[in-house]
Amino acid sequence: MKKHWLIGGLAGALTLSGLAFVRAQDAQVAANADDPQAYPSGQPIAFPHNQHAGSEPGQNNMDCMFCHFSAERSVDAGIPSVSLCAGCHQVIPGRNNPEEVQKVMQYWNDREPIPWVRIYKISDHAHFPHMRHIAAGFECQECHGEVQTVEVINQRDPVWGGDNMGWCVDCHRREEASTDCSVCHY
Amino acid sequence: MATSTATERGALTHPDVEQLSDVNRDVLKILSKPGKGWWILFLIASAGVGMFLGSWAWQVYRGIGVSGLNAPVGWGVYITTFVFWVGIAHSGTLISAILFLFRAPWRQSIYRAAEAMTVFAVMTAGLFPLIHVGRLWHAYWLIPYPNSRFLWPNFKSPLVWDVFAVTTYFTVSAVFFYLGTVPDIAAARDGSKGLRKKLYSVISLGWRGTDRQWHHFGKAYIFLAALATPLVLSVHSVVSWDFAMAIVPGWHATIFAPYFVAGAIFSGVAMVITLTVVMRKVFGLEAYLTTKHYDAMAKLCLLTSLIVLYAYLSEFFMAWYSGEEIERTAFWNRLFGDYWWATWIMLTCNGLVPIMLWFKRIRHSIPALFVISIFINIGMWFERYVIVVTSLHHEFEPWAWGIYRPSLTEMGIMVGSFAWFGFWFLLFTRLLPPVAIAELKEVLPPPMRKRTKEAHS
Amino acid sequence: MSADSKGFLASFDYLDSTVDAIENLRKAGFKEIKAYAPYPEHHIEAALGYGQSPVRVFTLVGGLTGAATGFAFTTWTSMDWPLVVGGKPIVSIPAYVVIAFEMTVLFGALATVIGLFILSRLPDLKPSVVYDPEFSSGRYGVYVEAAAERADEARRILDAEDPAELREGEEVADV
Amino acid sequence: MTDGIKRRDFLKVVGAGSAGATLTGCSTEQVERLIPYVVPPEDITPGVATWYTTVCDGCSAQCGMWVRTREGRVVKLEGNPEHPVSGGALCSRGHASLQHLYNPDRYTGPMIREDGELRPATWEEAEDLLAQEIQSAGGNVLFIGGHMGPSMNRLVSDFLGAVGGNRVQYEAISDAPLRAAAQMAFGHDVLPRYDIEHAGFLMSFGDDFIESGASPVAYQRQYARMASADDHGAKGKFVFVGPRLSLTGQNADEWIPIRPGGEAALALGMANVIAAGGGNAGPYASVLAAYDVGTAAQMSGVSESTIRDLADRFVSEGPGLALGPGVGGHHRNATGAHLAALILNAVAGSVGRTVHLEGGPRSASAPYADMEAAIGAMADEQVGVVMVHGTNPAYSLPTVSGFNDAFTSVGFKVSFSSAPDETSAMADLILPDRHFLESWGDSMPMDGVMALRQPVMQAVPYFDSKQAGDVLLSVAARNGANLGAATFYDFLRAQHQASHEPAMGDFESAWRRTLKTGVAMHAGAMETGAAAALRPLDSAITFDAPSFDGDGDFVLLVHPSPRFGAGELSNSPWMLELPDPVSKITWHSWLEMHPHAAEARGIREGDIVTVASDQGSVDVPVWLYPGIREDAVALAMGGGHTDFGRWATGNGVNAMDLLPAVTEQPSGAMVTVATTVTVSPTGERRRLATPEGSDDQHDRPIAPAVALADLGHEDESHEEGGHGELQELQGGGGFLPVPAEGGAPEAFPLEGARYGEYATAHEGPRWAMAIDLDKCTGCSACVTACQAENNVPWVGEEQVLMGREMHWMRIERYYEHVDATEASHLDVRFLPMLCQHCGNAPCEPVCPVFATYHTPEGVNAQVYNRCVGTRYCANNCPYKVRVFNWYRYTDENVPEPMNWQWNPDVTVRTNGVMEKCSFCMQRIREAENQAALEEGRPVRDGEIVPACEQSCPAEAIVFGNVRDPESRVSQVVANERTYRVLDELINTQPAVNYLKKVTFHEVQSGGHE
Repeated sequence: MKKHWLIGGLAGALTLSGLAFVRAQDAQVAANADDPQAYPSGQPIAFPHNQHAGSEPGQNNMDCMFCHFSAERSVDAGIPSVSLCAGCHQVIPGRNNPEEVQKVMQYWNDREPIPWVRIYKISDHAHFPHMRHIAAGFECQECHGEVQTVEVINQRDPVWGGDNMGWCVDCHRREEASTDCSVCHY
Repeated sequence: MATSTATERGALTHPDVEQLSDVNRDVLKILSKPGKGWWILFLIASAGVGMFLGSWAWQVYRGIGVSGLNAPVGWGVYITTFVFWVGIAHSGTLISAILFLFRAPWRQSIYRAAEAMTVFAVMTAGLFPLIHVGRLWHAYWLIPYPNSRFLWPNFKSPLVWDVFAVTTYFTVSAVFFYLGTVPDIAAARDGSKGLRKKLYSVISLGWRGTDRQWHHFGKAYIFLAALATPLVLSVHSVVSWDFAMAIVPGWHATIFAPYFVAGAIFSGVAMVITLTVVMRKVFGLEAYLTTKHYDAMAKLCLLTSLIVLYAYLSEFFMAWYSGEEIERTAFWNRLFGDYWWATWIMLTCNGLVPIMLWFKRIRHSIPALFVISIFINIGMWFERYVIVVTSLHHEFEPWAWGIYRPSLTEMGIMVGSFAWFGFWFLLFTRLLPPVAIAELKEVLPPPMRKRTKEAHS
Repeated sequence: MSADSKGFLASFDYLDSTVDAIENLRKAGFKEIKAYAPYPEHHIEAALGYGQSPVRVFTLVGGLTGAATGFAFTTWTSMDWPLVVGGKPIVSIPAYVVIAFEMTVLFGALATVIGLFILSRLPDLKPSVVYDPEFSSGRYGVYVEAAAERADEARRILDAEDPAELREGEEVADV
Repeated sequence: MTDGIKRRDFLKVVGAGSAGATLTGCSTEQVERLIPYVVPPEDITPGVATWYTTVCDGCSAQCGMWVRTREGRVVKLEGNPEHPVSGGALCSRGHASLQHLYNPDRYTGPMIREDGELRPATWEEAEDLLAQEIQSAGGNVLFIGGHMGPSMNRLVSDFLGAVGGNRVQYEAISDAPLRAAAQMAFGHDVLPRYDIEHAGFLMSFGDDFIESGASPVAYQRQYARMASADDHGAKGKFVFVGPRLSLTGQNADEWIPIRPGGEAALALGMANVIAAGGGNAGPYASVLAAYDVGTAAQMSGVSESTIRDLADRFVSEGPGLALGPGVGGHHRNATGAHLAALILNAVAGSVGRTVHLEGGPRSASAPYADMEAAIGAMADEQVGVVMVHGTNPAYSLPTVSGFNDAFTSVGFKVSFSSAPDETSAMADLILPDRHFLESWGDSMPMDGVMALRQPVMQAVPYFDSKQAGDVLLSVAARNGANLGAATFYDFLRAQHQASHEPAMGDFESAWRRTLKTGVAMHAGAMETGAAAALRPLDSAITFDAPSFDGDGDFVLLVHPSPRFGAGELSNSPWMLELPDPVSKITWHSWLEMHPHAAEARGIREGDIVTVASDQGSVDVPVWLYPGIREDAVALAMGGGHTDFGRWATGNGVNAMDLLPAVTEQPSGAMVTVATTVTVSPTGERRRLATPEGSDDQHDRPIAPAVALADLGHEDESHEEGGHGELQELQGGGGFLPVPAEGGAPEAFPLEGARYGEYATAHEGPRWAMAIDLDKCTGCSACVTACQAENNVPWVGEEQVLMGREMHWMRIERYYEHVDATEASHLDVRFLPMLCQHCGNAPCEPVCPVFATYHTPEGVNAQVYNRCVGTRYCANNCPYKVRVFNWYRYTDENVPEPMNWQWNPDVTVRTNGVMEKCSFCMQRIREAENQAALEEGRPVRDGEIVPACEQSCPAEAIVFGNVRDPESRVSQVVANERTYRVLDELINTQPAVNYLKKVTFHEVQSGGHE
């Protein structure tokens, strides 16, 4: 009788402490994902990715790299310049919510950059060369999720692993890419 | 009745202990009333613990730079103190387990205190690796656990060996200690009432001293002792390999494992003497801690001190004989370099002072032993300081030679660690029977109704 | 305890009385005997005819498990993400011996304790009247459980060694 | 990482190029903002570095530079390989000039002094004010200018012509005497061009051409080529003549520790011997006659035999080349000494071979005499408005020169200084100039070479600066003068359009081409003309030993600092923390003194002494230096600033407090070796902030050398670090050294390790490096380059005192033979020490968490974010190249906007992390990425160039794949001089290979006498 709850207790204690460690270890990741401070949703302009990149009827089906112009030749994907936005929106007033487009043009007229809030970010000590992954034939979606289908992007919608190194390693192992630490960390 | 144990029992009769229940009376009274001396010591210790934690907190907040460490001396007072405490931890289990296996008759009265010392010393030692790392908040990476990085610690690193050795040692000696205490807690339970009684009832696990309990208890105790004995030796060997596995001149020596084990026992026994002498006075245990015990411990000190001294000399000899210039410089520098004073303190305290133990009169003078044991404790701390610092500050690359000066914070933490240790030890003396009750009775002559019965059995 | 049986608890001041009591009870064929002592007294164990304790098995199994785990774990982890350090082989057995050894001791020790607890029914926190605080101090105790018809015989045997105290009946009913 | 490793801090300001104003807000924001460009500059891609060419203005040598910018911010300076001066290299000071761009102490805008206090002003009112002040001054304008490019030079003249006034050029470090001597000897008012590279027997009479003077980088490159043993065992010889071993001196093969001012006699004595041997003394035969060997020996203190010997070898081992006293050695007869050297060259027939009058450097050579006159004029209140541009006389002039009083007595004082300095501290109006990286300009480093300077980034937004040229133009315009251009840019173009040679195609494309390549060669550049004939001596000049003021028992040698020049770079933490190439002391000042001299006076190293001359005294700690004569002490310039920014101010002592304000005749140069001093202990002591543990190798095979004679047929017993020597080191009972195939490609990884990633590693590349110690001059350019490239923080003086300096690379300096008492061979060893990337790295197995390990390419990698900080690896590193972040240096020490310099490709390390040389992993990855994008071709040899190799003026460092037998590094490593530090002793098998220094004297086994 006693021996059971005894053994049970010991086993339980072990598992619990194990979990506690894993939990603690992933705390950082969690912190980034759950802490609203880290990734606030409030963008200066309600930019609908689906409207631009979506392939549904009525959507523009634009190529990601039309705006994120440097993804295939640089480590950074690049943020479209205001002039790029204005380039189209000079003539396109915006079908669904023109007031948002007005904001864009406002920035353009004031020659002010748009202070977008950063959504996708990996730790500063990890290097992610976009162009290598594009060159290897990956779709943006494989990391960023089906961006073209969402209106408002926030961290947890797509399959994005964020700060989770395991997520990178997992793919590198699957694709038989190098898992040498110094490929990303230097 | 078997007479096999007659000799053993007669061996260490305590003259002024008439009957079994006297043991309970004398030992349990320690738990009852906190004396003035105890309170003073306890307050001092508490203050020290404050300093200890404060300094540590400051270091974590500001950065490890508040220590005096630098390049080339990346390890200093912290690692020195770590090794010191691990060393102290040794004789506890040694006296307890090894002497138990060898049936050394003088073990019973001191092993409880020695084991407690072991547990608290390992507890203290275990903190120092944490104290000395640059990023405490990542120290848990040394523990192997499944994680989202798919990363494991490097089992080739002596530091990971340390993690395993020290945690194992802490667990096993804690279990060993607790197990041995259970019957005595039961005794305390029966001798107390109220809250204490409740507490003791729980931690005595409802021990009743039935035949079956004693039967399995005895066996389990022997096996634990049998496991603990090689563990004791392995732990300090591993600690010594933190150094021996490196290529640093002055560290990279095959002699290190036995050398460190001997040193550990040496310092450990000295510390037991220091502590028990105080206990003896404060709690009036003269009846149980007799000169016989101290004589035995002193002899152990003498032996180990000779081994340690021999290790020193052979190190110097090998350095000279190797003809290897860098090795030679390293040891020449040890004796006459920037840290000559540390080396000479070490040699004096560990090599010269113990020579006095050859004399019976000194072995039988408690005050003399007390003083000598203090010297040995100091000497052994400096031994580690010499090994760590003098080796590092003059290494292969002359251009990179440097000097290390411990900072206040460092000393604060080092001194504080003694308070931290004392704090727990003092609590122990008040809460758990500091002298083994049951096992003492084992060596007392059992009460007999018919003296004649003894004969034909 | 069956309704028609009776329990006697005798406490003795002397070891030999205790041992004699036990031996006589066993001679008389009493089975349910329990002895108490303030310290491990092998005369009593001998009187009760104890053999080898099975704790050793726990120790052995625990130790072996530890050793195996130690080697397996270290080897597996280094193969899981191989990293070369100091030009050494990915799997460096000599280094792993240390880990394996420590785990042997750790598992062995824990198993031993678990074994002890299981075998000696510890912990046992529920209060029992079949006990006398003196048992942890200066006295020995003998508890015997006798069927109603043999109760007197048991009492006689215990009395013969003139116990310091002899309790019987419900007041000592072992639950 | 939550604990602050933040490489991308400044990626928040992507688009700084055009939206600079938005920067300030970002740094404090919790939310990370992405700031896009409003209009993207076509030449900038985020995440991709953009390179521009421009010209360094760290000193007057004007090296051509490549500037690396990321997201519109300058992050790194490198030499422009196409530029004849820099030849692709850059010195420490060049690198450090970047820190003055981001100097947080720069003026935030124009300032006007009102009742004693400076108040911020707008450029409008500032320029108005200046205009009317000039009006009211009525032509009494004095323009004190430093060294400037041709166009700016012209503009200033035009400006003064328009508003009325005159100018004086003042350069703290000036080659005036050489120029005067050349004028006298050959009738050309130029600095001659030394062809050091093709000299066979080089003699420097105190010219520190490696660290200071006309063109350090160019001359150092030439020297390294000349002085290093080539494959045929040929090696030029270098004899240094002077009272103190400068860095240049330490490189010499022989040292003639001559008494200060004795050079002329020695040179003439040699010339006399050579002339007697058939040399052509020309018009100087009579002069030489007065300097027979006996007289020369008696005057110079050099033995007759030595003089004869030197003279013979100057011819026989020639072509000989004699260099007169350098900018650090100007005594009262400096011109005479220079002239003597030129005569020696002429007599030995070196003029036209190693000494040329064409294509000489156009570097600083203005006489101090003009300044002296100007001071007089100011003192007599003949000046209405004084403008100071590009120079800091209040600091760099002797205190007794009276400049400060004279300057303050002027009615209206204007400073163009972009950051506070001693002169601007007294100014009434401050018009902060742009840093040269923010401005337009041009330079003519030498005849026939023209290079353009262009703004490589938007002016740093914190500082509202304006280019001086634009200010002058608009002020002139305000006073109704039209200088022919609205902006300095137009003026500049106009200048070049005017001087444009049709031969070079249409101007526009030529202009573009020049901006792209960074340099334009004019017709006839660099051609070597016929030997110019000596002209008869036309003015009374003495070759006698100069006099020294005072009756102190030491002659005071004041020389420019290899790190600070004359103090322009004193506010750069990089320079302050860079160990001085000679003394290895950081941050504070020191007095160099010979151990014997010190002993005789009971002075120990670190004692703080009072150095007193008739002009004043300073208290400074003593550093014992065997490389200085016992009758001299030396003090470097650049310390003791009183108002020069947070780091420089109050740091060290200013040697100018001791010097008299005397001009050398006839050149009018300032005399820096002018006075004697007394040295008396104050009784106080301090520890010197130096990383030096020992200057002696202690018989260890660390920096061995091999005698030239032994090359080709190396004999074990004569070779240091060889097995023969090792067995000797280890004595009878010692073990035999492990035969180490260290660095051999097949050595890594060993069989047992060929698993997973490493299965095929032995077929891939193994990165390795080769360093030729026969080329290395110890100049330390690599140290600063590494610091700039890899975000290595500085730690500050008191941390250096604790032994916590963080350089990934250091130059170890070991004395083997240094004798200040008599002419003898000299043997000082330099060893650039960086992570050796050992095949059997002791640091790796001890790390409990794999934070350091070996990559399949054989690099010893350090994963910062995995590091827990046990420091075990550093303890176990036999080379001690691992450095630890004891505090949050990168946060606490680096104020805005200095952190803009951080290299975005390298993680910024934080508190509690170990770090070390990574072989510039980021550059390896960049090259690999590039190669991969170009249809997956392998990386070509030479595509990966670590920062240290890139900036090494001596071309001593080569990096590449040792498994490729064709690679440059393999070529170099395949040399009999190749060895690996400590390898035979501990079998670490490093990937860094060194080539032993080659000496002319026989090398004692064990490394030192």
